[in-house]
Amino acid sequence: MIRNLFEWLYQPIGRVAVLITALTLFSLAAYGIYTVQQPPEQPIQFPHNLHVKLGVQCLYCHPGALRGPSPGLPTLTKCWGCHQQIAKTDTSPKLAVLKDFVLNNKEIAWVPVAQVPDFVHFTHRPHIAAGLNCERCHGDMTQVEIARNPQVINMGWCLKCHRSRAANDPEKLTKLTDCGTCHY
Amino acid sequence: MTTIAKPIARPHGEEHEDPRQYLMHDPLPRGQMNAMVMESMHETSPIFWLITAVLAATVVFSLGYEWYILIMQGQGMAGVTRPDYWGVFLVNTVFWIGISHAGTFISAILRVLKVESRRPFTRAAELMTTFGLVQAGLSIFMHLGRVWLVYWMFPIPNQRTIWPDFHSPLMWDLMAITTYLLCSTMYLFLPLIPDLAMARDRTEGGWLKQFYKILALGFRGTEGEWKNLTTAMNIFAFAIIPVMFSVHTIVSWDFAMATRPGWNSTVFGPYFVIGALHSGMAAVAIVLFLLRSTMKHYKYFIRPEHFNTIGMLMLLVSMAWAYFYFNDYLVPWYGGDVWDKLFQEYAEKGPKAYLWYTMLTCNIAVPWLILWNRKWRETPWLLAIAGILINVGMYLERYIIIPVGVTINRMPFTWRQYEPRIEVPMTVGTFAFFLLLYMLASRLIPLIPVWEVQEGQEAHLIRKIGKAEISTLSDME
Amino acid sequence: MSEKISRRDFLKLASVGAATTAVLTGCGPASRYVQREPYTKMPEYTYNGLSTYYATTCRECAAGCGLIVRTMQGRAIKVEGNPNHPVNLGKTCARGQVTLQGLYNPNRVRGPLKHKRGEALYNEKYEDVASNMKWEDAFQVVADALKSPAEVAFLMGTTSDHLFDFISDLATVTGVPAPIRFGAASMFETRATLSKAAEDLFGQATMPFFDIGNADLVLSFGANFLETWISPVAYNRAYAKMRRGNPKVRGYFVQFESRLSQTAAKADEWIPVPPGSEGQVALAIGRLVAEAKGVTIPGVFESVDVKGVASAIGANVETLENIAQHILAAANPIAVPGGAALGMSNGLSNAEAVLALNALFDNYGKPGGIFISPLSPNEDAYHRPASVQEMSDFIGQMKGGAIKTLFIHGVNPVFELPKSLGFEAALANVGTVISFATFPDETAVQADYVFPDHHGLESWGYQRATGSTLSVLSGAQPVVVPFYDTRSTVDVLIAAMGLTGGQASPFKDEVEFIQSKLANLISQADGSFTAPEINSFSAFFQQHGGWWKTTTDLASPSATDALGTSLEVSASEFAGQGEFFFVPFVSPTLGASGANIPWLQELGDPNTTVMWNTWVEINPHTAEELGIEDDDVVRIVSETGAVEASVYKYPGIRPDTIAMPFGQGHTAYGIYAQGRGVNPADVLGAHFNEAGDLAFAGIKVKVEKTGKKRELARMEGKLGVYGFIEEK
Amino acid sequence: MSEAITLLAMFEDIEPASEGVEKLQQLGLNDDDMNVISGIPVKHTILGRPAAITYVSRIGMFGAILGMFLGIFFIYGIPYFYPLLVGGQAIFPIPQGIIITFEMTMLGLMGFSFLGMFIDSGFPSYTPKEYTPEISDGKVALLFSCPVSEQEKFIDALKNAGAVTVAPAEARHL
Amino acid sequence: MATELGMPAFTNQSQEEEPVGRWGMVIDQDLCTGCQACVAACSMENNVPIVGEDDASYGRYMHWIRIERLWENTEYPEVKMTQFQPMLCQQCHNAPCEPVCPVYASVHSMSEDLNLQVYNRCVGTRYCGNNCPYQVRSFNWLDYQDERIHPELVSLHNHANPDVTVRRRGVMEKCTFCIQRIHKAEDKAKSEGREVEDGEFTTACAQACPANAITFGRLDDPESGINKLAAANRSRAGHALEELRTLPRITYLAGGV
Repeated sequence: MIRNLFEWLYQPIGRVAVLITALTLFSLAAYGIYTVQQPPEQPIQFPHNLHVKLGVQCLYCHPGALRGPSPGLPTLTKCWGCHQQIAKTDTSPKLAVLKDFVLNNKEIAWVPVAQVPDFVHFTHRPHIAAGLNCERCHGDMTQVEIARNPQVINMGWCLKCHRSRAANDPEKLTKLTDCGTCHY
Repeated sequence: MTTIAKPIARPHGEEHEDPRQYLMHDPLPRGQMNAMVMESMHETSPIFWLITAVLAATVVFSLGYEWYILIMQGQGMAGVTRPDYWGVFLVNTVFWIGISHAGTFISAILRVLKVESRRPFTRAAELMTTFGLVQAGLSIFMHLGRVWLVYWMFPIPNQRTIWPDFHSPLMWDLMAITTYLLCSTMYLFLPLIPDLAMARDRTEGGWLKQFYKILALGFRGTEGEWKNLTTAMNIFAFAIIPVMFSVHTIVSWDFAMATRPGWNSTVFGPYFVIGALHSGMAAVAIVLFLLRSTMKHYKYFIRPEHFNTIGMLMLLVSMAWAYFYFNDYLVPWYGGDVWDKLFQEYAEKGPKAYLWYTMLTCNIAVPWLILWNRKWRETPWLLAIAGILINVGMYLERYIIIPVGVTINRMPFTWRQYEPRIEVPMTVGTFAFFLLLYMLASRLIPLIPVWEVQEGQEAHLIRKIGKAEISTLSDME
Repeated sequence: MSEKISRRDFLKLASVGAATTAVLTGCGPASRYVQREPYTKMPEYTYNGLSTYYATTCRECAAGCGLIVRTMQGRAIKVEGNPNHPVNLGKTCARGQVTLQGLYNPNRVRGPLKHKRGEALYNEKYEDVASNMKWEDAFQVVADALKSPAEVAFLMGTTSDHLFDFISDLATVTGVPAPIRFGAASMFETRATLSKAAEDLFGQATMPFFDIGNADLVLSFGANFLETWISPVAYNRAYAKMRRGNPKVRGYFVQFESRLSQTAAKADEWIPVPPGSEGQVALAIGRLVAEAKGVTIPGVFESVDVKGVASAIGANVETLENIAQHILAAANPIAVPGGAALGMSNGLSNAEAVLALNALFDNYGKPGGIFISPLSPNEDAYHRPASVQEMSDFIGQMKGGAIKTLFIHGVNPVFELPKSLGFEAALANVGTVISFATFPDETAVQADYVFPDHHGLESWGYQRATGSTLSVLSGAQPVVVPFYDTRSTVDVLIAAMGLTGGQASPFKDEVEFIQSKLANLISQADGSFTAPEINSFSAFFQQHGGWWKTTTDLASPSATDALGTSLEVSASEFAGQGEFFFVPFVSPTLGASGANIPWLQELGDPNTTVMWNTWVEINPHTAEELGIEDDDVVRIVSETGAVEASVYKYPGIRPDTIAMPFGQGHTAYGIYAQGRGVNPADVLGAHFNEAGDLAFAGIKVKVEKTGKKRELARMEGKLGVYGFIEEK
Repeated sequence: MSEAITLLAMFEDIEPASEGVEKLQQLGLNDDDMNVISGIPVKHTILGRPAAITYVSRIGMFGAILGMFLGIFFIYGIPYFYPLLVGGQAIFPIPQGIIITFEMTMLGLMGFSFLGMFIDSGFPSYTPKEYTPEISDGKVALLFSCPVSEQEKFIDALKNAGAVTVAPAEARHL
Repeated sequence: MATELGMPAFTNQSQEEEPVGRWGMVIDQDLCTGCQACVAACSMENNVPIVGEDDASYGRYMHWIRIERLWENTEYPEVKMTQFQPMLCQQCHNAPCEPVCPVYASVHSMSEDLNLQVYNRCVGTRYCGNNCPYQVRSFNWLDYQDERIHPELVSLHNHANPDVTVRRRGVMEKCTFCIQRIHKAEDKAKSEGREVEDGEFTTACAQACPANAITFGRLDDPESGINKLAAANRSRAGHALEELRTLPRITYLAGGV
């Protein structure tokens, strides 16, 4: 009886069990995906959209991008440089956090959002020099409050852009798709 | 059956008094034969389970635990080093693939050549093929430095947009071994179906019944089913032979493609294939001896005539192996490239010279001394001993080619000796795993292809049936 | 001190510096250290992900090479040579490269310590013991010691640096005895013998400078100038110049030495002479040359019996005559004495014989000849390190109890001095031993207090460079903030002097003292740079990695009668009644004090390719006679002691000689050094040559089998290098 | 014909079975309405039956071609899409291509022959079938269907031909 | 023994029809004094781990560049050592190590004409190391850089070079011609809108070598230092194991002549 093998399936309890298992697996997977998509917990809920709307350039707070591999994250002095002159700083409850940092002279341990593994040697400078603007990779900051990745950063994503941008220039293509360009 | 009693005009009856010593001429009622096979499967002594338990424990420790250590700590747990980047794990791979060649050789080539005495032990050999390949695959994975990334070697679409490199002999190897493993498994399964159906019919209830029922796929034996089955089997029998040759040739290319002294040789392909058959046939001899002496009723199915066949094949293959080895030896020796010469000198005069001499003794002297005599060939235990020695010799041959030979490269500054470390228990583990699989299989599936035996016996009996005039065997099949 | 101001004048200065050399950076004196900032709080002048480069001086040996250290986010990550530095012109030796592993060594003294003598400075898991006192108390301890100046003594390393100057000044001011400088390096370089020989011949006790670079024939009598001798990098460069500097002529190089040292391996001819016979060989060659020239044999060479010498060294006369022919053919030959040749009972006469040979070559003060090393810019006279004789006198004082407090800095005498001198025992009679050791070495273990100084890369200072044709004062600045709670010894002494109640130090801190020493240089025209005032000068000083004269001022020695005086080179005496000459030599890779650096341990010795351990070099034939195989552990027994080490069957050594590297065999000094190999100094006896240098090669030893076997870690594969047929 | 009945005739051996087949044919039973079930393969000429049609080899050929194209894609397609240079090797090598193509072809051939065997004989099927275990013990069964009205005639004929039993075949779980 | 083997054969290079590389090196064995400075410099620059005495004595040292020496004559007193030979990855154009890698971990850089070893792609078949005629590839047999296993490395890792990946177990590695420096220089040159000049930067080993035995530079620029040097010493110039036609990018100048 081939049926015997799966007899238990026809019992209601069996079906329920199957249903529960399936649901659990599905929700686990969903939760996993959800978590990796969430922006990390930051020491200060920094509203990018607000600052960008106020006309603050990305490179003002992340100047390293212009000249080196890593753009850097703003230090206390940088934030305070403006905020000590802004009346709102004293009133707004959100900015109390910042004040607290300043007064206790704690460093702001920002959590980097857009990261590559240590075996990928990424340099911002040439990308800026190539005329890419920040939102090309980091998304439109006028939309998000806390910085988040608009897409999963993986090798295929890098190569897609590299190939498309060097499509008509074989030498450039060679350079941009060379393993040694990023991995060493 | 009535016709059995008929006296038979035997083509090769003259030189033997009693035709009944040949399985094909000594038929039993089919029901009885089936019963014997089923009985041999299901009557198990406690010693059997004891041995199984021991083997299982060995596998858990030697394969499971040691491998865990190897993965966690890194390949440094093994004896590999510069310049001996490759060690015993690859020796095992080559060895087990070699073993696996016997099955295909016997059941495919002999089937194509219609060698009648193959019938009772084709399946025993095919099982060796499949289980041997399992060990080979495991050994390759043991060898990898980062085995958890092995899927990078599979040609599957991925976000990295980077695929495996088919320039690499290892990729050819992967393809070939995968093909061989899949095909030999299917080839094992096809002739098994009717026997499974038989087992199904002779089993009452229980999970075994379900097991056989599922595996037998609802086979009944209608004309159409038989036709399909035999056609598929014929296709396999012909197609798997080139695959078999290609597999070990490609394995040899892993070495022959390398720019290393002593490895970069054109004869490696056939040399490895014949080496594989050498160890394979010997292994068949051992297995047949074990089956015959342990399994109930197998003295009926496996008889001296079969050992005789195997023995002759072993002798033949041994001579062929000697020929190829001489080829592989003479050319560099005469050619006089300094590195090749050193490669040979190191094997003969180096610290591991004793391996070299043992290898030659076991691979050439032993078979040539034992197997020339029919009486000795038909002595199962003698043949089994010869088989064990030959396998030792063949293992040493691979050992000399890989860890010993790899010591010699073009940078004398780096020459070092290799000493196996964690490889030893893990090698034991693979052997235990092979035996374990085989023993468990012997409890589940008929190791004797009963229907093939019966078919053969029918063929030897029938002279005139119905409308058809049968003069030769080939018309029958 | 306020960060902001400092940064501003840094930026000002840096821009000036940037004009001269792009990468060099110097901190103004006001900001003492580069802050080791966390990722979130970067000093503005260290850019995220970009490196900052600081010029400083290598403190691994006394040569004083200029370094440029690449730092990133407050961490020193790579050492490079300073291309403008006259000593090394952008090159470094292995020890210079791995000085970072000293800086970040797992075993360092983490802070001021009071501890029981003999107690280890780290536990068995090699975790350093924590600091157990405050620096303020440490100052008080030093101050109390300084209250009775007559009863203290300062023992310092070979290097002649700002600390030496400070303590010398201290001596003149407060009446503490003058500091004694010593190091195993100088012991094996036999500097005393060299300067004594120079004194005898040139009438000037100084360091002769051998212009190998411009010579086209080099006869080296035991001088291993490619290994650890005086200034390895400079002499390596000179060697290269000698070989390939002149496209037409390739310099010829002959080495007279009892073993095939790394230097000898590069020689075109290696003449294996027994230890101590170098002097006679030199004389014999001189005589042959004179004969060949057809001039009257100078008095020096008259007494020598060429055949006797030839037979004594087991060579035939033709060999020496060929060399004489080479000399005649050469435009400017030079003979260099050094190494084991001088570490003999007759070492001084050996040296003089070789110098006399140079006199015959008539190369004094000529290119490719012998000069007198220039003094450093702010140096009054050549202060040579103490000879071992002087050290043993000093040990005598210690034994006598004349010394209540002993300050030890930059030297590890318990390890480096021969056991037979009994330094460790003498320490018992010293009331208080205060060590300024950076690393937990044997001497620090024997100290009552350890007040750790910074590592060289964390500290200010200057150092007098040897081995350069220019007069160089090499500058050092901290490239990172001190990794542990350490203090610069100068600062400690300054603070302590404030507490003595007596004469307070005129200086606020170390930097001010250094500036005072530079003051007289700021407007010297012949220097590499000048500055209007001291602050910018010392900033330049840091940026350039030192200050040096742009024109060479090598003095040519005046040796009129070098050839006239008859010179009697006696056969050297050998202490002990073993059958083998014993030649210890400084390990080319480890140097005298590199054993605690993991990567130095992992470097293969150039000749034997042995790593991580001590080996005994024995000629294969000898080994066969003794029935010794490779890796057998043998006991080397001398009159004073015995050590056990594994055998390396080394073809390149005289059958009657065995050799052993110095540098291993530590009983402390950190995870990578402790319990590794043996120290040949343990078998050396207290025998000195005429100049007071240790006759380290002047002993004979017995070789006893122990039956033990310990495999040496060698890079080479024995199968390929020595063949596999012989293999058992 | 009116409604039909399926009968199962058991024979001791092949020869009577073949006679039985002949009888049925004489009685005008269509070859498609009968089938011989045996424990070993019996050639159709022996039974005097038309050869059974099999598609296994064709399916196998189809698989072989499929595998060949897959192999060609692996060795030439992938480098075309993602070219990467390795020392001294052409991007599109011929010899390696032969190896990979060969292996994939063989894999396709055998894999599809195997599948073909399944498809063609409708495996696996666990539905009830007309069958009896004695067949695997050497008996030969003749399965045929005939009109109910004439079944006696057929039974007698087969009995004469040497059938041990002729009974209505009931479909049972194997 | 060593004599009959000799060092890798040195023959005059015949370089027609061969593609000119981009980066090259000239090593003058006459100048190499075997002082190991290059080894130390390389290890410091490239985060090469130490393996400890036991593994080192078993041949597992990770040096990317090693100083080889053999014996021409081991018979006292005519003992003669061969010239010290720094042996590092020859950056072959036809590299035997590359095609054998099943996963493109050892791959040729088309833009720099170097052999790359992509650590994160490596699965550890070790075929490349096996196939390298110069035996200059070192494999991470164990986790030599894992601070959990070697706590003493916690402080030592402060000087780890952030531009070079720290390798873990099961990965093959080798000399990269200091590709991180190449990229830095190219990036700088690009930002200034020019080509990288010869001698603008150099590898760690060449930078350290006290005797200037190692010279690194542009191979495709006929006026570059290395090309001049090789041309000036044509009679001494040769490639290691030239008979294999791997087209190495390192030219050795024979010593002692």
